[in-house]
Parts: sequence; C-alpha cells; structure tokens
Amino acid sequence: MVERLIGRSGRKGSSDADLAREPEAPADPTAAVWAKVQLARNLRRPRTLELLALIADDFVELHGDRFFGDDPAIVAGLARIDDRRVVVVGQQKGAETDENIRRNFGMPHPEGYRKAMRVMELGERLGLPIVTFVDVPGAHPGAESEERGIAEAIARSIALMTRLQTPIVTVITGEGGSGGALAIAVGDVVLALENAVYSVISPEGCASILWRTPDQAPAAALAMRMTATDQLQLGVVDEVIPEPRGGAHTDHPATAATIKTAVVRHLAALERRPLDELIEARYRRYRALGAFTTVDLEPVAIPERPGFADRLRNLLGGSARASNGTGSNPTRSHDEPPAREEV
Amino acid sequence: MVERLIGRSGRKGSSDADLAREPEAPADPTAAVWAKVQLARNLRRPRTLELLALIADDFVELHGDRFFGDDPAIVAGLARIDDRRVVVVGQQKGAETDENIRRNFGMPHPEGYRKAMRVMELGERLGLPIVTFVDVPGAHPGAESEERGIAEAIARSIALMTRLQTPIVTVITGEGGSGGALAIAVGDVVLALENAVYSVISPEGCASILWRTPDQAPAAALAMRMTATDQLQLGVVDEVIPEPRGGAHTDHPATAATIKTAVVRHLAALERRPLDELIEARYRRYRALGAFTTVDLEPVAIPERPGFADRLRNLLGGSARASNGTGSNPTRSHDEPPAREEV
Amino acid sequence: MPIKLPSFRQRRDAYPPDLWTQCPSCQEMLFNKQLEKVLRVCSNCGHHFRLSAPARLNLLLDPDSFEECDAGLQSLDPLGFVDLKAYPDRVSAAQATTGLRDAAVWGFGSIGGRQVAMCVMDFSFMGGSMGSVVGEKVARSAEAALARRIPLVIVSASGGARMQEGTLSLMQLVKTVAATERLRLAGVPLISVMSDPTTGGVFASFAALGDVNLAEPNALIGFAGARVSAGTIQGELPEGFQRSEFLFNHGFVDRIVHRSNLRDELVKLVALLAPVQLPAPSSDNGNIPAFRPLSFLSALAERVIPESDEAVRG
Amino acid sequence: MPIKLPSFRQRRDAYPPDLWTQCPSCQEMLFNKQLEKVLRVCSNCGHHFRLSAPARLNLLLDPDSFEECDAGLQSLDPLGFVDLKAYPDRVSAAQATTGLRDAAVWGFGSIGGRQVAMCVMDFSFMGGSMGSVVGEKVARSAEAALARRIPLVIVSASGGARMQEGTLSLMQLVKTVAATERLRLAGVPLISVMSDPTTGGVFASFAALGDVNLAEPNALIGFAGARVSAGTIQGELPEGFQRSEFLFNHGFVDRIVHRSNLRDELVKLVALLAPVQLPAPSSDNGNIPAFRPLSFLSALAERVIPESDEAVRG
Ligand SMILES: [Zn+2]
Ligand SMILES: [Zn+2]
Repeated sequence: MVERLIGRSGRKGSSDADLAREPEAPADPTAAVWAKVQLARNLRRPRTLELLALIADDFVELHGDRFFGDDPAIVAGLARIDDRRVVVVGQQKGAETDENIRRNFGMPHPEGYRKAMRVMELGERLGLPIVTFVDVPGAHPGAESEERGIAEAIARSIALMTRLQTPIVTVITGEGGSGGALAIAVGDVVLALENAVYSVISPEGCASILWRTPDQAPAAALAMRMTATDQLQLGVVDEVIPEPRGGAHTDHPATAATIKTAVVRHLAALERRPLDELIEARYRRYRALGAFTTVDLEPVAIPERPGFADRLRNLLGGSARASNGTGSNPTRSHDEPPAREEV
Repeated sequence: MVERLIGRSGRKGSSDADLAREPEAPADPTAAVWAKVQLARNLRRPRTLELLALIADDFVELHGDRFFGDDPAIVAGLARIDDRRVVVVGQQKGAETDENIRRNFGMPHPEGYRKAMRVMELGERLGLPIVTFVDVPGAHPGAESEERGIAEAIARSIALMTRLQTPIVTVITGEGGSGGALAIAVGDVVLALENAVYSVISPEGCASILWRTPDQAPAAALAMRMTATDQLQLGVVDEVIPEPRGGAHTDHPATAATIKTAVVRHLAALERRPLDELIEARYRRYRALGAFTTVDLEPVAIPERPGFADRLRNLLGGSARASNGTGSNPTRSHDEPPAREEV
Repeated sequence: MPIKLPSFRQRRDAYPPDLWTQCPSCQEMLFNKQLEKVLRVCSNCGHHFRLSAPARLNLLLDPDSFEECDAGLQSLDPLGFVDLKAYPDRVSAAQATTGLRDAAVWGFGSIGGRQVAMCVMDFSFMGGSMGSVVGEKVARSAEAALARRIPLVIVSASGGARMQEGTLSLMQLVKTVAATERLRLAGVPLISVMSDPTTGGVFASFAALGDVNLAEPNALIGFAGARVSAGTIQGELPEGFQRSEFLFNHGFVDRIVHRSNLRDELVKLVALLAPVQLPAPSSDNGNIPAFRPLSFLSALAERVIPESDEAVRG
Repeated sequence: MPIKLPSFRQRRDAYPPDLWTQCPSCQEMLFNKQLEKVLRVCSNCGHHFRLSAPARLNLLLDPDSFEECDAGLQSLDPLGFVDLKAYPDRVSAAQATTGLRDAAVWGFGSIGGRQVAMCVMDFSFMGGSMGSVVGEKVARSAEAALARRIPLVIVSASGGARMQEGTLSLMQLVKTVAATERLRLAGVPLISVMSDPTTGGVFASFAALGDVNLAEPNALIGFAGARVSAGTIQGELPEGFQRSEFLFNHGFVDRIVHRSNLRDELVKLVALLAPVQLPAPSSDNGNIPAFRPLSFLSALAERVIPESDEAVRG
C-alpha cells in the first residue's frame, strides 16, 4: 500500500505521460473504471493547498485540535474566495515523496478530524459557509488511530456536519475513501470532479473480501459503481465538475477555476436559504439516500435442517428460544464472510 | 510532596488520633490555620465515592472522556439523591496508599476534566442539576498533563460551567487546590465543609515564592485566608457546612448527612428559578468577585533614573518609544519575583 | 492494499456443530442446551458468544413488551452488485437461514416498566452489515424515540457497512447519525450497547456516540480491520487491541457489563436518563429567549417521520 | 511540595544595564537602541525579548488609534496580605517603576482599519500577574467587544494569578472566561496572542481559549511551573517543554508568528474573522425558532456592563 501511496507502483499505464497521451476511456468497462481510479489517485492532482493557492485571495491556516496535536493530513483555515469569507477544510496528500510521508499519505488521524470540527464550529459561530475538499485513501488505520478514537472522531464529525447552521459545499476532488472521506464530506451540496471516485471501501479491500483476492480490484471498482458519474446517478453526488482533458493533474489552474465557479455558484444559492430550512433540507438529503422496499409481514420460511441437536431439542421440549428466551438462532448460517472492512 | 500525599509525612500533630483528641483550634492563629490545612488534607476524609455511597440511592459511574482515556482521579456519573436525579462530578483521592497511587493522589490529568465536561453536558441536555465535590491538591503538574493541555482543559471546563443551563451546586469538601479545584467548582452555590480550605496556590508553593522557603507554609496559609470561614467572608464561598466534632474523617455518615441536607436544600431553591435568570445570576456572582477601586487618571509619576543610556537616547533624539513605538519601558524594575505558580 | 479476510474467531465449522460447542477462549466443551440457559456465556471462562436479535430482545426487554416496527423493510439491489454471488442471492440466503429480513430489528418495548425504542443488530445476517435497511431502521428508531421522547437503546453487532450497496451503505452513517444527533440535542438519551463485534462504519457512526456507551466483555470494537491495522502501516499491535477493555482504557466506553448484569444496568440507566421537561422560560423576559435547542429540535421531530416506506434514489 | 522560585531567563542584572543587552539565547551583545528598532528581537538569533504594554499596543494597532478605557482601575488589598513586603507596597513599587496602574491595559483601537477591543498585559508589572484589576479589565474588554460586536485581541504576558489577592485572583479565571465564553457563543471572535511568558492561571483561562491562538516564537507557555513539573512527580522533561513550538505540536496553538509578522497576521485575521450578521430566520416558520445562541447572548450584552467601577466583596 505504501508503494502505491508514494507513487512507486510499477503498474504500466498510470504515469502522467501515459494518461496525458491517452485521455479517452478504454472500451472495456472494467478497464475504463480502473483508469479513472488511477486518475483519481494521481499524485500530481491538485490538493487542498494547491487549490487554495489558485482559488483563494487570502488564506490563513489554523492548526491543532486543542486536544492532542496537529495533523498535517488535514488542512483547515479561513479563506476569502471571490470576496466571500469561508472556512475551508480539506485533506492534503503530498505531491513529492517526502511531503507525502510527512502528510501521512493524506490519511488523517483522529486529531485531524477534531481540528476540522473545531474550525467548522468556528465557521458556524461566525456565520461563515464551509467548503471542504475531499481526497483521501481512508482514515489512518494504525494502532494510534484506534487508541485515540478514529471511529469516534469520524462519527462525531459526521454528526456535527449534519447540524452545522451554515451552508456546506463539499467537493470530492480525488479519492473519496470511505468513512475517512465522509467525515468531512457531509454537505448541502456534494460536488465531484469528473475523475474523482467515492466508495464505501477501497476496491482492493472489497476484492480481498468478496473475491478473496486484491487482484480483482478493478472488478470490485466496477461493481461498486464508484465513479463520479455513477455517484451522481445514485444521488450521492449532486453535480460532476468537468476536468481538463487528460485529467486535473494536467492543468491545475483550469481545474481550480472550474471548481471555484461551481463552489461560488452553490454558495450563493445556499446563502439565500433560511438556516432552518437549510438544515432541514440537509437532513432530508441524507435521510432519502438508500434503497429498500417494504414487503408483507409473512416471515421468511426457515428451512428445516434436521440434525441431532434439533432432534434432541424437540425431545427435551421446544426450541432454546422458547424455553428460556436467550437462544441464538439455531440454524444460523456459517458461510457468510464476516463483512469486516475499514469503512 | 508524594510523601505528604500518601500520608507518610512525619509531621507531628497531624495524625487522626491527635486531631480527634484535639478538635479545639490552637490559640496561635498561624497554628490554628495550619491545623485546618492538615484536617483538610486528612487521608481519611470522605471523598466523592464515599459520600455518594452514603448520600445517593442509585449511582452509575460513567467513564472516559471520549478522547484519550479515563482518569481515576475524577469520578463522574448519574445519581439519585433524595428522589432527585443529578449528575455528580468529584475528585477522588484514595484512602489507602495503593488506591491513592492508582488515583494519582486525586490529581487529575486533562482527560479527567474532559470526562467531567462530557458528563456535565449530558446533565445539561437531560435537564439534570449538577453536584460537584471538590478535594484536590491541584491538577497533575507533570509533562503528560502539559502535553495534553491541562490548562486548556481547566479553562474549557470553567467556561462550560459558567454557561451550563442547569443548576450547579458545588461543595469544597477538602483541599480546594487552585485551578485544579476551580475547574469543577464553578456553581450557582458554592458550599464548603468547615475544615475545607481553598487557595490560589498551595501554602507551600506560596511560601516558596514569596518567603523563599516552603517552611513558611503556615504563614502563607494564614496570609492567603484559605479557610472556609475566610472564603465565606470573601464571598468566594456561600455557606459553610459544619463538620462533626473532630473533623469529617471521624464520622462519615454524619458528614454525609449534613452535606446531603445542604445540597438538597440548595437544589430545591435553584430548580425554582428560570434558567435564563439562573445563568445570569451565576455570571453576576463571579463578575462581582474581586477587589479594586478607581482612582483619577493622573499618570503615576515615573521617577527619573539618569544613566548613560538615557543620556545617549536624549542625545540621539527622544525616547525609544517616541522614536519608533516599540520600546519597552526603560525604567522597568527587576526586583519583582516572576510570580510564577501552578495556579 | 492487501486486505485479507479477517477471522474474528476460529471458524465454528471446526467445532462439533450440534450438541457441543467448544469455547474459543478457554477450549472448554460446552453443552449447547446449557449454553443457551446461561445467556450464551461460557460458564468456565466468561466468554460471551454472540446473541441473535430475538435472543437479545428477550434478554433485555420486559417480558412480552416488544412490539416490532417496520418488519417488512427489505433490501433492494441498487448497484446490481455481483461478486462471486449476486447480492440478492446473498440476502435471500441470509433470510432463509436466520428468519430475519435484514440485520436489524427495531420496535418499542419497556425496560423496568419504562418505555424505550430499541434497535438490535444480528451478526448472523451477513455479518450484521449495515445497508439501507439497517440504516433506515436505526434512523426510524431514533426519530420515533425523539417523537415520543423516550430513550433509545441500540445493541450493535456488526462488521461494518454493507459493501454490496456501495456508497449508499456509506450514506447510512450520515442518515443514522443525523437522526441520533437530533435525539442528543433534544435531550433524549441514546444508550449504545456494543457487543461482539462492533466495527467499521457501525462503530464509526451511532455506536460510538451513545450518551452512555456500554460494551460486553472482550467484544471486538474497532474501526479498521485487524489485518489492515497490523499490516503495512503499523507493526505490532498493543495487547488487547480493539477489545472492550482497550476501548474502556482509552476513554470510549463508559462501562463494561457482563451479560448477566446487562438488563439490570439498563433498568437503572433508563430510569436515571429518562428525559424530563425543563422549567419553562420566564415569560416576563420576552426579549431574552433562553438558549434552548430542545424546542427547536422537538418541533422538528414532528416532521422527521418519513412519509413513505420506500425511499429509493437513483 | 517544595516550589522554588523559577527563573524564566537569566537575570537581566547580569547584563550591562544601559547601553548593551546580551541575548540570553545566543549570547550576542545587542546595542539597546538598535534592539528597540527591531521590535526587541535579537537580530542574530531571533530571540524575542519581552515588550511593555505600550510598546505592544504601538506595534499592533493602527497609529494613534488607541483609546484606553478604565485607566484608573487600581488594586485594593482584600486580604491585608503581607509576606516579606506588604502587598500595597509591591503595587506602589511596580506602579512607580512601570508607569502603569496594574499589569494590563485595555481599550479600543483599529487594526488595518477595523475596530477591535484590545487588552495587553505587561510582565514588568509584578510578573504580569492577574489579580482583580487584570481580571476586571479582561472581562470589560470582552463585554465591550460583545456589545459592539467587534473582535477582541488579548496579548498575554503573565506568570499566572496574583497570590497576594488569594482566591479572589483565582476567581478572575471564572470572571474572564465567563465573559469570553459569551463572546464566543455570540459569534464574536477572540484572538489570543501568547507572548513570553503565558503561564498558570492566565494560560488556564482566556489565553487558552482563543478562537485563534497565536504565539510568539519560543515563548514559555504552560500551566505548572517548570520546577513543579520536573520535580517530585516527573523525571526528565521533553525537549522544548512548554515552549510555543511544543504547544503548537500538541495542538494548542494555531500559529507561531514572528513579531515582525504579527501585525500583518492580525490585519488578515481580523478581516477574516469579523463578525457578520446571519440571515434572519424565515418568518413563516414561527413555530420553529432557529437555534441561535447569538440572539440570546447579544441581548444579554446590553446588561453585562457593570454599573459601578467599584466591586468589592468581603
Ligand atoms: Zn470459555
Ligand atoms: Zn540572540
């Protein structure tokens, strides 16, 4: 994984030059999706600081979570964009190896999310809208991260963003890696760059669990429908921002300009809405995401699985559940994968 | 200090037996105050858990700050006192050496105060009043404490308590040690046990700085007017709760019963007040504490201190401040102690 | 990023499947019938076996007090997801073997005579994974608790988000937490009970955010899979990593409660945490409205109950 | 608990007092006149010498914009405190040598053309210690900032609370923080600038709670005195313990700013942080009041200005 993160992967076809020469999508859908994943992960893509340098007239970065430390994988601060003051929060990978290591490959620890929360709350109090830039392989999965409550930090940041009383525009600019992305990606409007991806688990992780080999990552990427266009169709993303031909990394200024136009347009629209309506609409936006139906209440038939235990149970008088109310289901299946993942 | 905290001090006259035999205050005021300090520090005094066992009908302790850890030096939880549900927060020393070490001699780390804040905020949300028991030599002064922001935790806890929208009754039960005590001692009503003490710095610390020797601690204790009665006179404490003859450690049940009566009486009165009036009165309570006057605006005369530098300055044309606006006062005194302390 | 299939426990297939179960912790052979009687806790070492959703409800609620809601909610297949198996086939298989429609059950009940909303998860249904149905049930249980101003108890047992629904599963983190956050701000308590396992997106949403977080002993509770944590990024893992006691020591779990005490603790907690009415603001200070999130969010509560049982986008 | 008198720096008496100052960091001999011109920063190593309150105001505010408030506030002696000297004598001596009435000065001014309330402390007045006067000035500056809805900038330089006023000094932690907390909840920014030293009860109150915390390089910032920290409880102290960079690394300081950039940073920050009016709540939703701490606390602002200059209890 580190090899991929610092860009030493020997995979052919993913170098800048190749991509610049070959912007057309491959005909095979799996290959096409995989090419997008590579584009989304391209080390030369503009990150939060690069974008701000091109978009913002003023930027003052704020540091520290006021609990434990300052996480270089998340950037937060106050900015002025097109004469509008905003709070900006975004992940930050490094383009060069040293910087990438210093930024922990853009994978935040809990203190990164806690810094984000602190600065977003400041934005709320000051009445400043919030803009987030999302590009992260996932939250840092190490022991220190768990010790300091990475799950709690993500959960709390999501919770905060659902109720912040100020407009939030979020832009998925690269890798939207699971909970580590979502923690700063809850918004009134969710935009995505054309070659950004967004998924519940990395395609490698998904393939490892469901296909039992990471080599099937491209198949998993296709199955998860993780491209920006797919996410638009699912309603997870509200608008796709086109990238320069060849990808965002080929032209930072053009990418930044398009992002700026889209963000400013949405901020202007959101700012006109009364805050209580805004919060309620945000709640509704996420409340509606999901796919289910309601069937009649007939219980699903539990197939008989005759066995010695069942016969013994019948002999001893009734099922475990009926007899003492604490039994597990006696015919539980054992062949499902645990579905454990780093969401 | 550890010797004192675990009760190995060889100081004569501070053992339980001596104190029990000699409840009368010594005639010498310094000795009388120092006897009170020893009583306040007595290892057998009832702490939060001992008091709750005698006062509360139900108690469920809550653990953890949801950031870093659980601090055994601070106890927090939900309790039922006299058919009234409350949130309780208090420091906890251990009566025995092992327990005292485990509880870090009752000296909280930042996570202790952050746990307190979490549980107090829960009380606010649920509309439960808050009762705190204060007995602490001071916040833990070590490097870990500083690393994780002990000052920030104390400041934030004080800030929170000034605006919690629920009644707060705080009881100084033993040592009210500076900021480490104050962090959970901001209330609508501040009570103190008869032999409790409250001070801005420990008498040993005060003596070390101002008398340049810790041996003058009794003199410092007297000068700081740290007894409960003194604090009542200063307006820092609102009511003194009498202790059993001989001190609180001689009769836990009687002490607990008196505390319970006082706490319940104040809770009942506070609960009748509208919340906005309550918060405003709490603000006013602390806003009024302090002693100053207003004199006319004539500047204090700055004495001339002729010297080569002054002569040179005059020669070169005007004072440093006048010439560039950044000069420090040229006649600054150097003989004041830095007044550094562990407040 | 080579994630291998993590095994929470030794595979059950290795144990005699019918009459006896070997305790994975102490290796003692336990008579199944007896194990059920002792709440599926190893009588030798205290190891807590997993409980099904119905067993959990029976354990915690007052007898015959449970009234299930939304029993008919069932997954769709929004992505047309096929790996080695098609997603609908996995769901059908899980339904057939568990008798559940999905990995969570919610409804109203009482604990010590006090009404609560309760949502329990079942690991045996696709690893307790949270897709749209689980997310919807958690959100509805929170909205119902808010509307009635009664405590919400959620018992988690889940490996995380359900991959087969892609980012729609990820969005359930927002949906559930948005609802529990309203609950929190309205002063209605959430008690989160974490059983083995509570990991991934379930831990990283409502399970971590209880006003009180309880955990059964030695439950696996964590964000990243153990292989990921121990893999390329980190070396050795700390002792007891991602177990209840680890979480307790790091400040994220209030209490570790043995299953035999769990109901009693809940009885006590529900009584201590029950929402109360705050005193009304003084009416003679009309120009100083009290800072009262409660009224704002309680007013919203009327509007957050979904109008339709079906909510499919895309 | 043997607390020894800590020395922040080598004593100045050791340096040639008039014409030259030796830099305590690099030992370079600095010509005093030149040192004043470069904002009292060592031109060789960047060591930041302390600034007096007037010098600090001149450095940070727009020229001639400062308008001092409450200049006449002066300490009483509520305890009748006598150590080796009587407290009133210490105050008089400090007044005589500094030309200040106490260790803080506050008033209105502008930074980059924008009005602010500013309160600056002066270490040369009894170690910048906070007694009733300093606490009152900080609280008034916060209340005034709230009433006018303008940013508050506090520059700290203090060894902590003033022992000679006993717990009344300790109560200034509450008084100041209660006022800055109202500011915070009302959406009016507090910028805390920590200079050398910012310790004890000043750090443990308003100085730690800025919306933005700035620190000058290598300033001593901490809670417990170094001797206490290093003494009986702990062994070795970490490198750079309680210095600005340590605080930055541990997440408590937003930015470390060289004195030569401090004004420019403040100009930018004051512009970016200036309070704005939020859009009014939609009036057709009368039964759903927006969650708006601002209105509550702004309304209070009218009432928090003390009626009397004298507030003595006990
Ligand atoms: Zn066992
Ligand atoms: Zn130097």
